[in-house]
Amino acid sequence: MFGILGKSLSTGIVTTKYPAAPPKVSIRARGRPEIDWTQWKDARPAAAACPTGAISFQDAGGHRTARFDLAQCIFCGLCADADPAIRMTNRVECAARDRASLISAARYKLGDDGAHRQLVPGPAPVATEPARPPAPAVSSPLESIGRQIQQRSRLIFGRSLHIREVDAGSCNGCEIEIAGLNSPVYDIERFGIHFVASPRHADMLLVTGPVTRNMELALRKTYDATPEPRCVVAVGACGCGGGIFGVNYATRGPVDAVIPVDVYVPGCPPNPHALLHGILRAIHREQWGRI
Amino acid sequence: MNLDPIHLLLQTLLLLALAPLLSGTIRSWKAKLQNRRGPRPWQAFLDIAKFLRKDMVIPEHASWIFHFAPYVVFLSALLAGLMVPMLRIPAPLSLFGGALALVGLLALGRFFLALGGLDPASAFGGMGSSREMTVSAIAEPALMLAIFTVAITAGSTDLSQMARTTQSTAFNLLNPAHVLAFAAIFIVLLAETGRIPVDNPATHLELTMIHEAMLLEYSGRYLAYMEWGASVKQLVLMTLLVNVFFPVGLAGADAGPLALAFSLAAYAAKLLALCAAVVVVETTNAKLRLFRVPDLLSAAFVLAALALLSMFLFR
Amino acid sequence: MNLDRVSPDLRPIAEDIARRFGNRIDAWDTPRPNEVYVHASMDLAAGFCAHLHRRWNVRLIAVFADDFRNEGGVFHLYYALAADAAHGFVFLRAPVSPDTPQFTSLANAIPALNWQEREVQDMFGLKLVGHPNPRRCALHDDWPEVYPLRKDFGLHTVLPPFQGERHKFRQVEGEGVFQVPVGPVHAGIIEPGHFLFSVAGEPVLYLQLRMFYVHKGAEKLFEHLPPPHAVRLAESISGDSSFAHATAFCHAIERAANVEAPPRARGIRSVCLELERIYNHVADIGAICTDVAFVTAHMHAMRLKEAVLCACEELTGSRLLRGMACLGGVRFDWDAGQIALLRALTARLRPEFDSLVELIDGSSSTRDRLETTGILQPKVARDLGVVGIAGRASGFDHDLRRDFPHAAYDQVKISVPVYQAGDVKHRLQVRVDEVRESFSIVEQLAARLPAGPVRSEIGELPAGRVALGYVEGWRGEIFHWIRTAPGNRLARCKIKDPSLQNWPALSEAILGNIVPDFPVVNKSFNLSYSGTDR
Amino acid sequence: MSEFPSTLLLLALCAYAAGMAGALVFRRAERLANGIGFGLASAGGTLGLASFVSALASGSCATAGSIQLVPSLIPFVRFSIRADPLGCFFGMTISLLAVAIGIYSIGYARGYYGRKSVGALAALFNLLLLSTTLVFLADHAWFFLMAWEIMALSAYCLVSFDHEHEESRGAGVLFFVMSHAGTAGLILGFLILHQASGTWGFDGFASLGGRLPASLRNVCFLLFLFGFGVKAGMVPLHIWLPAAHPVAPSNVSALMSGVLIKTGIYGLVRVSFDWLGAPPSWWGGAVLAIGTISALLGVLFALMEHDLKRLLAYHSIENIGIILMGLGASMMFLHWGRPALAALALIAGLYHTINHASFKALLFLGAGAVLHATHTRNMEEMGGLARRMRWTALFFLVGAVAISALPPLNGFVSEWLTYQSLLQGFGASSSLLRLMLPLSGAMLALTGALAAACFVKAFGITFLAQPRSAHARSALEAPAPMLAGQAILTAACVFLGLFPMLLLRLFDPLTLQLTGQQLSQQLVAARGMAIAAIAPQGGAVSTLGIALMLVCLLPAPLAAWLLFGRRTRMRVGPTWDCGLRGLTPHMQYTATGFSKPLRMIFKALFRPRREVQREYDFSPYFATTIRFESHVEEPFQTRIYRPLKWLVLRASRRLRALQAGSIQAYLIYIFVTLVALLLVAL
Repeated sequence: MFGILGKSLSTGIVTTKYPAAPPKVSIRARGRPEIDWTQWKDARPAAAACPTGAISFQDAGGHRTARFDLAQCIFCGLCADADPAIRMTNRVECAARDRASLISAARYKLGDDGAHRQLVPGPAPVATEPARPPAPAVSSPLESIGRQIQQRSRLIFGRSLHIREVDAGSCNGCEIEIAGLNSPVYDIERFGIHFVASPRHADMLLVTGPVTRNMELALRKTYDATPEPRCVVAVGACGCGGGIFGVNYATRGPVDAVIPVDVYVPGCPPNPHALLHGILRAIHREQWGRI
Repeated sequence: MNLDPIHLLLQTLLLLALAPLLSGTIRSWKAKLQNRRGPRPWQAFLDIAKFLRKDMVIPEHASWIFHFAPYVVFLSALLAGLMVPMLRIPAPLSLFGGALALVGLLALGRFFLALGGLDPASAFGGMGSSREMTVSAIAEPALMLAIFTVAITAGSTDLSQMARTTQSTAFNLLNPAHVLAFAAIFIVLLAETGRIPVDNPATHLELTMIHEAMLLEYSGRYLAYMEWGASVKQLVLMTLLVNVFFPVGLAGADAGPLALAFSLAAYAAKLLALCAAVVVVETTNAKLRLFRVPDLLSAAFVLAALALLSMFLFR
Repeated sequence: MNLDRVSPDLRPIAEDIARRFGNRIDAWDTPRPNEVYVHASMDLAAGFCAHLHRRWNVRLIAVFADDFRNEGGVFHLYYALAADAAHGFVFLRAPVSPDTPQFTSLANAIPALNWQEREVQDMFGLKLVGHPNPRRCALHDDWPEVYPLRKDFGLHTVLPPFQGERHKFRQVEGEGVFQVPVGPVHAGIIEPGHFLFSVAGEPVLYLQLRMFYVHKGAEKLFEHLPPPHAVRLAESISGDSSFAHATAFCHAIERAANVEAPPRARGIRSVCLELERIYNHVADIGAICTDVAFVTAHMHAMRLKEAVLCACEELTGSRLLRGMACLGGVRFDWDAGQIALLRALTARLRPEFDSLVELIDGSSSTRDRLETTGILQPKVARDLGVVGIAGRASGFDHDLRRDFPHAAYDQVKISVPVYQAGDVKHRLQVRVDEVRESFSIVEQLAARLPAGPVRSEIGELPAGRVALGYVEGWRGEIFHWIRTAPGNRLARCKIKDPSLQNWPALSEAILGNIVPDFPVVNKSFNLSYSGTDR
Repeated sequence: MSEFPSTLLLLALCAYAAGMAGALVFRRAERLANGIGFGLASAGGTLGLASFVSALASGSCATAGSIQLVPSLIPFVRFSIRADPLGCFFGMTISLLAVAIGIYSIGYARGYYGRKSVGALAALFNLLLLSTTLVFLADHAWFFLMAWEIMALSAYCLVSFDHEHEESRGAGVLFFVMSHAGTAGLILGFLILHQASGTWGFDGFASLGGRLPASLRNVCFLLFLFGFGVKAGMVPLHIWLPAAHPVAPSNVSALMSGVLIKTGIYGLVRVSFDWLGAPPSWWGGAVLAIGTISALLGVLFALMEHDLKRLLAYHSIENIGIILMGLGASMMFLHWGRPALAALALIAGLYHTINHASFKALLFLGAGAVLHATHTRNMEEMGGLARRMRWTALFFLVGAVAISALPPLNGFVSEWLTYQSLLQGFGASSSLLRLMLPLSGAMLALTGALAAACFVKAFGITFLAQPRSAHARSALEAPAPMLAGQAILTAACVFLGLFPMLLLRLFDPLTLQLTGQQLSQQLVAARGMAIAAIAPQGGAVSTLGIALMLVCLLPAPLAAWLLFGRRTRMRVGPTWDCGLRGLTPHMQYTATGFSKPLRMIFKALFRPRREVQREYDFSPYFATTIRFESHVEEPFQTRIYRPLKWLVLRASRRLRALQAGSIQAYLIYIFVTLVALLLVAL
């Protein structure tokens, strides 16, 4: 007994200071890629190197719309190997409230050889992807995603949040990092956030994975079983954008193809700091210095 | 029956306020021993407030029992708490029943908690109910026997009277009967409040749960009542332990504000010491196998029986 | 037939096969010295496997199919056998005609094949004959009649909403018996799978598993990706074994291309594999402690795991070692600073780990929970072909690192912990021993990592090659078998995670234990759902 | 006895008799027989209740004289009754049940229309009521024994009423055999008493104990303990009870469990307090020990049951045990010269008697309603009835809370009194025997907790969750008379629980008669709001206060809700199934499963045998069927009665040789007997 207490006491508190302090991420860590849009000469090699289609382009009428979708990026860095205009940073806090803000794009005039000639200024049309059918309304007649609910959840979840994690088809990578949030280093409990066993107790669903056909019903039922107000955080490249699996005969792709998503946390898998950032962003707490 | 409405109201508020704080403190201290910062002690309040604000999803197979149970669980724990002297002797509802009514009320709460677990037709709820009733069935004789030891010394089952008797004879604090009975109730406390080594309050595994398994279907307000009720129950048992066995500083019926303040300080100190004991036990032990729990509780029973025997021998 | 290419260790077996089954064998193929393919008809399989097992203690590691209709007009059925003592693999390839798409089950004799055969049936539409339980397995009962791994089935086919029947679980007869359904959405932070306990109270009478909830069509997807991208897919087969799966895949490609990774790359691969082993084992040790509510040990284990993950990030840019593996070697070389960090890591972790183990050993209440819980009898483990940690805790003495040295394992000394007790305690003990062993391997390799390049060039893959890549992941043996197609693509990639055949052992180990002990038993196996379901 | 109550009493007896006659006369007209028979039973109960309550309340019963019912034509026998306080108390109990069960039966008997003779049922029912009432009132040994036998016979007929079931016939025979073994003990006991007093009248037996030699007194006590113990169903003489009570029609089960077994308690009190007087301490110790064991074993066996009515029957054993604990403690206190404590313990025991009568009858009526709706007694085929039978569920729940001794209902009150007497008794003597008191108190706590577990199971599996069978799915609420009967008993449980102070006054003449003490003044505290332990500062309890406070505290949760969550809403969703396609009725706890942990904990007692058989064709890993069986052992059944039965059968086979059938042989037997008697007389 004393041995155990002694070890605990001698180890001391090991919890990080995040978010008051910046995340401790290795300088070598591969976080979000950054594209130097002005210097980008040709999107084709990077698009070919990208295993998930996060980097893509569309040529039309002498113009090329090059597009980078952070949601689908698995941070492998193959594009950076292929194209000097792309650089891997170690920035991991990439969570976003809406899907569109994860997509960046630019329009170029095309040269004869298929390389870019020059950047066309102004915002590029982002919605190049065919619009996904809106997520079907799930059973609850009370559900109306509006400002009221947003405010209600802000009021409610600020200081206490219960999370139900749902693996809807992930490879277990995201689960490892999510489980890491309970470790003494990240200690999510200090924010008043708990992982709970039952969706009835939950306020937030933390959903990973490309939603498989076999998990589609289970995911819907979990969402359904969660009392309002509730929010959904899609985790990982697969959860945000389908990842390397995309949509195929066995998967439905991203989480928002099945249930409405409030916050997207890209990464493959997202760093625990990124997860914390995403969860705190979902409850409007990411700016709070002190916790 | 002389009811002091102010005293009654104050103790009600104190129970409601202190109970989540106590759970939160234990959780926070446990976190510290796990090398993490952990939640703040008042987190349990925030959780309850959050649940009160949330909508509810009621399972389709549930009957009216499901709606009825949270109130019974909450109110019975609260009422039991009003029979225990917290700051002042006598307790506000001393005459409504003593130790026996307290045990009875906690059992009433448990009865409905278990029914609430069975009602939604989920195997987990039944699992929790079955285990809870089993554990409590073998915990109750030990608890009763230990209480009897004190009750016989005091010649009363009235908790206030028991505290008064213990207070009047300082010697009793070191009485072997007293010490043994205290140990027995401490073990029962661990079992009844779902602590390691009997249950794991922090578990996320539906198959190993006892208390939480019965609550799996509850949401929103009902869940808040259930959790609040559970923490009040824990506070009641801990108060029983510290104030009946160590009524140091407990104020008398005609105590002034100063004496009450002192009483509050002493009470808080004693509670925190007991919390520390619980935290140490929870930190240094693993959960027992389900069928080893009776061994632990029968140890409590034997301790209580020894307490009784020592009374017989030393008197 | 020419057995010259066969490695000397494997040759006696090959000669014995030739002697015994010679007249019934259509052809031989020996693409690599330790990989022999025997082409014969279906009806040879049972006798072939039985004989090799009896005579040479050769075990069946996988059975899988391959749609060869475009090339040869038939389906191929492969029986992969490993001869641990001879350090070689023997494959039996049998054609299945599309006109009579059926094959004979060996599951009665070799229960380990149960799910694998059914998977072949589901994915290829080859009907099982003589299987004791030939129901749907890989594709759930509510799926329409589709055979996704046939070439004429498009990867992106959009199936209509599932209207099929619900799976009918076997009912245990008897009064008062009921079922406790758990999953696919579990209470903990774990992957989805369904467990159905038949109980009459606490003791488990019967446990039925239902996997493939996270079937993501990975094997089909492999056929559509260029190999460099496929490496990234291989990393996502099972997230906790990213590097092992990716390396197994790279290994297969390298063998198909007859290219070997440079020595430095092989050393780095081994180090990474060991790092993966360490962080997973440490996490499992902690998780086993959580499941018995010994939270202190769990927290220390989580802290150690975090330290390893941070080191992984420093070494490879990814906490889970993603993006490190690549065809022909590894993607990033390590400078002196990183190697120093590696050494510092083991130096720091060793005493910490020892004190963690001491903590657990010193806690009598924890030991009491772990000992005699969830016993997997060695005989059952043998029958079910249990491999990896669970196999070693139940008396199966094998380890690909020792028996089939890959990466740089031929450079280091490895001892394999083997126990007979087969309970949770000993599965924990295997992990403890292996972590210590891994520290030593990392130290050995870090001390003498050969200089040189970390990557060999692999050009376009020749078509029509078959190759088996193998890696001992932390969970057990991982196999990737590939057949190449023209245009630098794969015609088939079969992935065999050790979990696939270990899952049924869980059902046997839990019998007679009580329900609340299931989580700790399950965690002591810690099998991959994603790796099983793919 | 003043005129008013005794007139009512006679009217009540007449009503029972008329009910019996009417039911027989109109037995062809089912509806009429039903209405007349059970209506008059209920009317008789009402009259009786009024009579007994007024006699007890006014105290007139203490001086009640003997009433000759019919002139006797046989010497030795006098058909006289005397409504003394003890008799009045038990008479009150049976009258209360007669009212409720009579009304209930009007609805219940409809189920027998066209299948069975309702007239016979009603007639037997009235006969049972009449004879049992007379057992409590009889003033003469032979009249008592006659009433006793008629009671047993009518009960036998009712137990075997569904005689087409093998189970009912077997149970009837077992009941009959055990009952007569008990009667034999009683006859022997009466013979001893007669020998000592020279009379058969009960007035001659009063306070006889002092005049008997100690050994004879002990023998007499043991004989009566055996005789009445069989009827009361105390362990180990209980085995007929769980067999007989469940198979009888439910209204009869309610009556049998409610009062029939109480005739044993009545007899025991009558014998040991009224007649044998000033008992040695071991009598009390023995009764206390038997009571404790009965209580514990009764509830443990109840826990293993999934037959709803058998479960309730086992609980009768438990409650008889609790009553005996009070009686035993009371006898000990009498020996130690503490009459006030003795009175307290006696009140505790008798209060539990009437409490048990009310809640057990209520539960049996509830079980009857469930049986009526689902056509099964097996709990594993029930479930979900709370939504289909709302009122029955509510009544059953009240009964379940009451029997689990939870505040504020009546079971709690009597157990509180029992605890108080046990605790205060610790200081009453210095003998080592006093250690028994708190220990049996602890066992009482265990019993209570196990009873709560058992009724969580009984109520939870029967009424909650999903229906487990088609019958349960299509169950309908019971007809109005059945609900009315249950409602009356529910009201009784609530009344007895919340207003014990009113009832305690009725005990005064009784305790005065048996212990010479009157306690109601001391027991009622706080201006009649609470009941107090008789010791100064000994503690008090107010069930009424608890009930009121539970209501008064309700604003606390409601305020919390209003403060935070006024705008919250509620919706109904599927039970959380972990993402499956819904839960089936097979995926919920069963009665067997619920009590499994306790079965494993008490495995030394139950010796559970469990088998899991896997059948397979080729490989054990592919089972074709899996079968599970488990059995628990009733140790008394297997260890005592089965060998006993075997011995008896063997002995009777031997003795059959004597039955030669020839007159000469019988003449020789008579001769030998005469010679032997002469020798003894000389």
